[in-house]
Amino acid sequence: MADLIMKDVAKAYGEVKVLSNINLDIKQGELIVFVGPSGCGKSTLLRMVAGLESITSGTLSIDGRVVNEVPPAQRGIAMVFQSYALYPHMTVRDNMAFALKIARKSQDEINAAVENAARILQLTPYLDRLPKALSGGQRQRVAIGRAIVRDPKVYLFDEPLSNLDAALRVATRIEIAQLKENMPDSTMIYVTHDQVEAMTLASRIVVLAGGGISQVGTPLDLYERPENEFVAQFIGSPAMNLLPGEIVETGPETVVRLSVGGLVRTAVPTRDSDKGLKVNVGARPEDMVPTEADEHLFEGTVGITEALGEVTLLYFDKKGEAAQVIAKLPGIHAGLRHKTLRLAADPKKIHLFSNGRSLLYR
Amino acid sequence: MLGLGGRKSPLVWVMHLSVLLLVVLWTLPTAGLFITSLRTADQISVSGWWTALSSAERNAITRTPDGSAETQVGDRYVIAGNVLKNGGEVVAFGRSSLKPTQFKPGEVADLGDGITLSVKADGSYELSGPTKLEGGQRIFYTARTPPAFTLGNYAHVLSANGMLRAFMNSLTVAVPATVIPILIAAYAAFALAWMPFPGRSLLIAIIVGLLVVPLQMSLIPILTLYNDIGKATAVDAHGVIGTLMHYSGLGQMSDDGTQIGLNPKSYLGVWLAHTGFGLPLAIFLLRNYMVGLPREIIESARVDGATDFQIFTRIVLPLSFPALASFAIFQFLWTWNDLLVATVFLSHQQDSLVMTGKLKDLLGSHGGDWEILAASAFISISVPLLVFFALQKYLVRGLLAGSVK
Amino acid sequence: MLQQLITAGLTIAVGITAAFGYFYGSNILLDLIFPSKAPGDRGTRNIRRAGVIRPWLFVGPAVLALTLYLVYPVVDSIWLSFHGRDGHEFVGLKNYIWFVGDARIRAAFLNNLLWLLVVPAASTFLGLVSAALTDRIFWGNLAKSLIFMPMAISFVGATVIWKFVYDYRAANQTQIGLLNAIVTWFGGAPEAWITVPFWNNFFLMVILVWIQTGFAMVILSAALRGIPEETIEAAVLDGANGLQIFFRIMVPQIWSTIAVVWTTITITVLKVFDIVYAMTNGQWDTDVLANQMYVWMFEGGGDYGRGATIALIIMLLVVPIMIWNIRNARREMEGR
Amino acid sequence: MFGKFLTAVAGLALVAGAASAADLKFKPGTDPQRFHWDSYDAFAKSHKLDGQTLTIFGPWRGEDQTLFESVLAYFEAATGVKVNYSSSENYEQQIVIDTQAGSPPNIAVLPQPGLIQDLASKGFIQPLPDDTKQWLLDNYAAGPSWVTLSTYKDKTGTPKVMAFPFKIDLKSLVWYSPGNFKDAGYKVPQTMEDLKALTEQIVKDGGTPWCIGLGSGGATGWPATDWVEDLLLRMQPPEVYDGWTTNDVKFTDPKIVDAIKEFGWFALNDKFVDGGSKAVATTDFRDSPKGLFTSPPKCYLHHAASFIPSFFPEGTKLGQDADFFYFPPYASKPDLGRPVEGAGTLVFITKDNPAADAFIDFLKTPIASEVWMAQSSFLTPLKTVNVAAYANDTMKKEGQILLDATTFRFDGSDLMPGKIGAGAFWTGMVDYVGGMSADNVAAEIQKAWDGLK
Repeated sequence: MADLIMKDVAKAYGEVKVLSNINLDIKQGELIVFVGPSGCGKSTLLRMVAGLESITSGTLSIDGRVVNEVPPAQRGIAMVFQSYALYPHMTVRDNMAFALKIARKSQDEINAAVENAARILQLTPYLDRLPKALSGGQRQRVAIGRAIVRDPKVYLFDEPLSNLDAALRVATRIEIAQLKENMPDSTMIYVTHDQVEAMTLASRIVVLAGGGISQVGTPLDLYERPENEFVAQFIGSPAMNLLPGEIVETGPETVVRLSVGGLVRTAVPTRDSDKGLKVNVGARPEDMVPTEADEHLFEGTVGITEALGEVTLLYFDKKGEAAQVIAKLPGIHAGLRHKTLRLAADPKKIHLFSNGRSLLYR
Repeated sequence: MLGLGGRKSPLVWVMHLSVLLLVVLWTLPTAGLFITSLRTADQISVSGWWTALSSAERNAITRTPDGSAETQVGDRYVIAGNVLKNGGEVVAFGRSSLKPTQFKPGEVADLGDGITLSVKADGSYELSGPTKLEGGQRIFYTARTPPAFTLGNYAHVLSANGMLRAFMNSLTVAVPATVIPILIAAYAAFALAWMPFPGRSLLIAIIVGLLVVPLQMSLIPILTLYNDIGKATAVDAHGVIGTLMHYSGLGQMSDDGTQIGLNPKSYLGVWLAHTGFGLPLAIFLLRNYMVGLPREIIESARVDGATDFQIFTRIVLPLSFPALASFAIFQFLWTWNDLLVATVFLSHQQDSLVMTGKLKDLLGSHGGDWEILAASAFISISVPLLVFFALQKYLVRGLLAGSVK
Repeated sequence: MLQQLITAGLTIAVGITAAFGYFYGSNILLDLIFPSKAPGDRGTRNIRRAGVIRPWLFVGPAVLALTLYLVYPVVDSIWLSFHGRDGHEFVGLKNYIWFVGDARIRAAFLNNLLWLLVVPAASTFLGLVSAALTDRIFWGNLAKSLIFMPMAISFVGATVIWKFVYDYRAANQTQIGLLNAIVTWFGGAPEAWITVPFWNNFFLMVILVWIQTGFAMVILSAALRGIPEETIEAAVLDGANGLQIFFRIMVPQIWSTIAVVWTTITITVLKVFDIVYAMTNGQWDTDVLANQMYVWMFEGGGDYGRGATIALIIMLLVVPIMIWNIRNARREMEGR
Repeated sequence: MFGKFLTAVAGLALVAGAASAADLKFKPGTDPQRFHWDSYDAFAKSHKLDGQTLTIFGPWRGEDQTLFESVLAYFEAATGVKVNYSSSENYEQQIVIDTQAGSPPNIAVLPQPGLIQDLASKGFIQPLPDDTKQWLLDNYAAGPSWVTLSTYKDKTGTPKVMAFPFKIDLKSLVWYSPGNFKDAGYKVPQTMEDLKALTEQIVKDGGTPWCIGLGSGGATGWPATDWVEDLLLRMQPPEVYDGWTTNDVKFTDPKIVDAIKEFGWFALNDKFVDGGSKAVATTDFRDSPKGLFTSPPKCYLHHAASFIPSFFPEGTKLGQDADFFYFPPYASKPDLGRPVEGAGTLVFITKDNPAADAFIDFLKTPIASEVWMAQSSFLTPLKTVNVAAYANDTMKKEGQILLDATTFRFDGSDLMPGKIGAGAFWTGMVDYVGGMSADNVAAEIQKAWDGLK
């Protein structure tokens, strides 16, 4: 029902184009996460959905109705702001009731909705406090409660967790996930720059970069089959290693000679004409395994190691112009520092990019 | 805050001392006025107000009554009395303006023809002579008087005829002339800060420019306009509208009593004039404040379905309370202390005189009575001060409530 | 008296209700004309139309009042400035030529520049200092009230107060002016302060600074409280001392408020003539343009042409501040 | 119901108002040796204007207002007219605004002929009836002087009698304390030469002869213009004075500069003035006469107009504690006679109605003057009044000077255009006592005057 469709949506401030060619089809019940580096326009896009920014061109429709000119309140959306944007002069109860009062709902209806939301968010004891008497997490819950109370078709979250500390962030993240679980029919759009949030919450992720959509897909899609170097590096932590090289063998499996010296085989199929093509070989740190074999992806001296308990991160000394290579080994590996290590990876987990785009998607 | 990190006592002392210095500098002139208002005109003109607390030595002249007041004591005719009316002590006296301190108290001065004058330290004097006295003799004396204060100046000002009326008139002028411009300015400031519309920045520019229009420039054009309106609205004085206008005080009867038009000199006119003159600054200050409100709060309200009108009344207005309160104080002070606008746009009849006008009146046609000026200045600032102290509490509270960001 | 009470109460109530009523009523009316709840596109269109009109409902009364009470007189003055003293005879640029050539006006102009430099700077600075200091001591509110007090005193009252400060008596007499009393107490010779050339300007300016500091303090104090504590704490950790924190961390953060205060006081300076009028009437070379305007406009039957010319020049003087403020406003708008 | 209530309230207010109007200071018919009640009765009989209203705007406030209102009470009682008198601190400015904006009072009263001329030439003043000129010639001492003062050019430039002089102040007076004179053995000087000699004598005796204060807020400087005018009248024929007020004789004319310098002889000598010449410009004119009455006296002489006793210390008895003498003429110029400088208020009609005409008629009756004379601070050149009505001997003496005057001249600075008489002239005098040379001062004032043409 509550489908949200963006068609050729673009945004420009005068001459400056901020967003262009945004085409997106959001189904009811999805939790879509917009991610991207700061300045990529993800918040702007969200605000365009909310109706707080005008749409320069293209159409935005919710439930099959073009809403480009519809004021925010009538789009059936609710929004949770990064700074919570609680009304400082109203109690928690009044904050949550505000929208309903504006809509002239009956007092009983308002009370029921507010109390219901408060119960879901465990805010009942705080209903008569002013926002300044609440902690950051509580404020955030009030902001969410304010959205729930309105029972919107679409929830919009604008980096809702970025003002919270790490522990609270995780806890609130799970709360949001549960909230979604309890409201399977509601559509949510969630903006964040934190890819962990994106991966854990999203039913689909929209990666925005350079004023356009870089890739849309389920979290695992993006993880396993990034369309381009940007998505490949943006999703996953630490970012995917990219090593320049040249295709030396084509076919259903491709062999690439790396400029740093290694030779690597991947499951990516290539055409004959690709021989000699300059490519970037992508391998996620967690896919790298130490090897004694000749055929290796990379050989280098371990600079710094970070032992995180369940895994150990190895940062190899840089070689020439190439980017630093990082490997993530399961378990604890003490004493690898200053050792020279040879690494290989499962050919199925190796990506090939040419001119920034994955060869898989040609 | 500045003293964070231990070792703060010297800095704190410097801070307290400098505030004290500022406060003293800022209150000293007013304190002087206050003390002056408690002194008599003569005291004011001979000694500084800071000497009011010490006993003063001062030269004075008095005159004995004429011969009809004399009594006969033995073979001498005597006129007696006391030069001091309010206590004190005589330290010297004289009989001539050339030597006003010639004699010590108790000494006897020879005035010739057997007439003698003596003044005692307690001020009692005795003029005596062998024949009937003419009296009217001047006595020069130097008296040391203890500090004395009087409420006479205040009594004089407050008891002036029509002062209560003037007070009411001032309130009638000042309250709406404060509320109306704030209301109008708040709406305009909100639109200029948060509602996009074509020509907005031009309008802001014009308003900043209008800040500087001297109101003296507006007096004649506006009053002319008012008079024209009064003539244009003239209706039959005994009709329904005419009667209404008459009793509401809005109307002004024509000379022959048959027509009545809107009175060019009515409270409405003054309010609107004050509104017009106060608006640029009100809009300027309020817009500046409102622009600083967190944008997400307003957007949030918009998403919550509030119309612009609701956003304004339910969100922006309560959050702008500190700015509204401060401007209210300023505007009230201006309208309360204003004389020019009130005299031009209200008739100068006694019954519509405002406080400032009344106080000016008290000074007499030649002015210069400092004791009256001082007392009346204090009476006239009492109301604004009261307003300030009353609103200050809200001002601070409002500031704290508004600082959630 | 009873009638007066009733009329006063009624007029106050009517005046205020009418003002409220307009805004409430007009908005309801607008919503009735363009109902947003109308089905489909019409509702959307109505909302857009109402959105175009609504800002003008909000600024409407203000625009109307400003036009009537300020713009119209300004236009009138522009017209008058090309006419003779009774406002009828066209004289072309004669008044402007007179303005440029007149020695008294030139002196007033130069004095005005001095006022414009000194008074806003001094008031804002003292206001800032007192705001910063009083925010930090336990008797700060009391101190604030006392510093604010001159603001509540009318200009007439203020001049009386300062006459008791500047009063001059000959050397062999008791001084009743505070300043001369202090000077003579230290063994100096009394001085007729308001007649001392050049410096007397400053003695007059002190009065306005004395009045305006409270205004600056109240507004700046509100701004200072809005500064996030963290920035100050960060500066403390960075090893900044009190003064450095104040001038390098706090002042830059409230710069826009300082600009507002500065602008407001500058404009007050341009308009205020009461102080000069009452203290010296421009004698002993203390004239300012606002006083000259008043004198030419009203004294001796008035010369509307020249009075209007001076008023317009005073307005022109504010153009730079206006441009500055517009640029500030534009920057704010871009920043969002 | 509510309407009735309002009417009742209004009625109450009216009753309260009427009660005060009925208070007549002197009951008609009493004290016939001092008052011409017959003129009051005759006026009342011929002017019946019940229910009409008259608005008057004038310069009198405070005590003077009370006095004027006591006179108005007789007019109200005689005619039945309801008079609304009002004034304002800045009445000169107020009348300009009101006439210009089209809401003038019926009657206005102003002390500045220059300003009246200005209003007349803008067409804001109604001419008085044609017989007024003859009436002034017949009834006012030095009549022609008063006719000149009452005549103004209208919009078309035609001279017409437009203002009625009522309530005159005498300038040309020197105030002193008879007791102090007696103590020091000084005699009242009969000639200007004697006055100057007395000035020097006082200095020789160790005293200070003069108290001079020019301070008057925005009007600082005006007392000096009175000095210069008085001296000019005694140094030059009246024609020079008349020419000077119209600028036919320039300010830079040596005759004028000499008069300024003569004032300088008194004011610029540190020994002649209390506080030294520096104090002259800053001392308030209202404070300056107080020096006569201090112990020991700060000064012996004070040049001021007849209204100055209002500023004497409380309890000062005129005639006993304070007295005046006529500012004497030069023995060397006997042909100039005994010129008198004065000032006063002029009444004119700014919005005609029968009550306004009646009011002008009322001012012509002796009783209108006598009621005020019998209280205080009112002088008149009207020959028909009973001088016995004057409240005290000092006033009677002043009135006599007015009646005896061979030449009467109105305050020159009030006759000049406002920008000069109430502007450049004041400033010039302040500059002069501040040390600028008389020639430069005269040149500055003349330049300002040229700038007006």
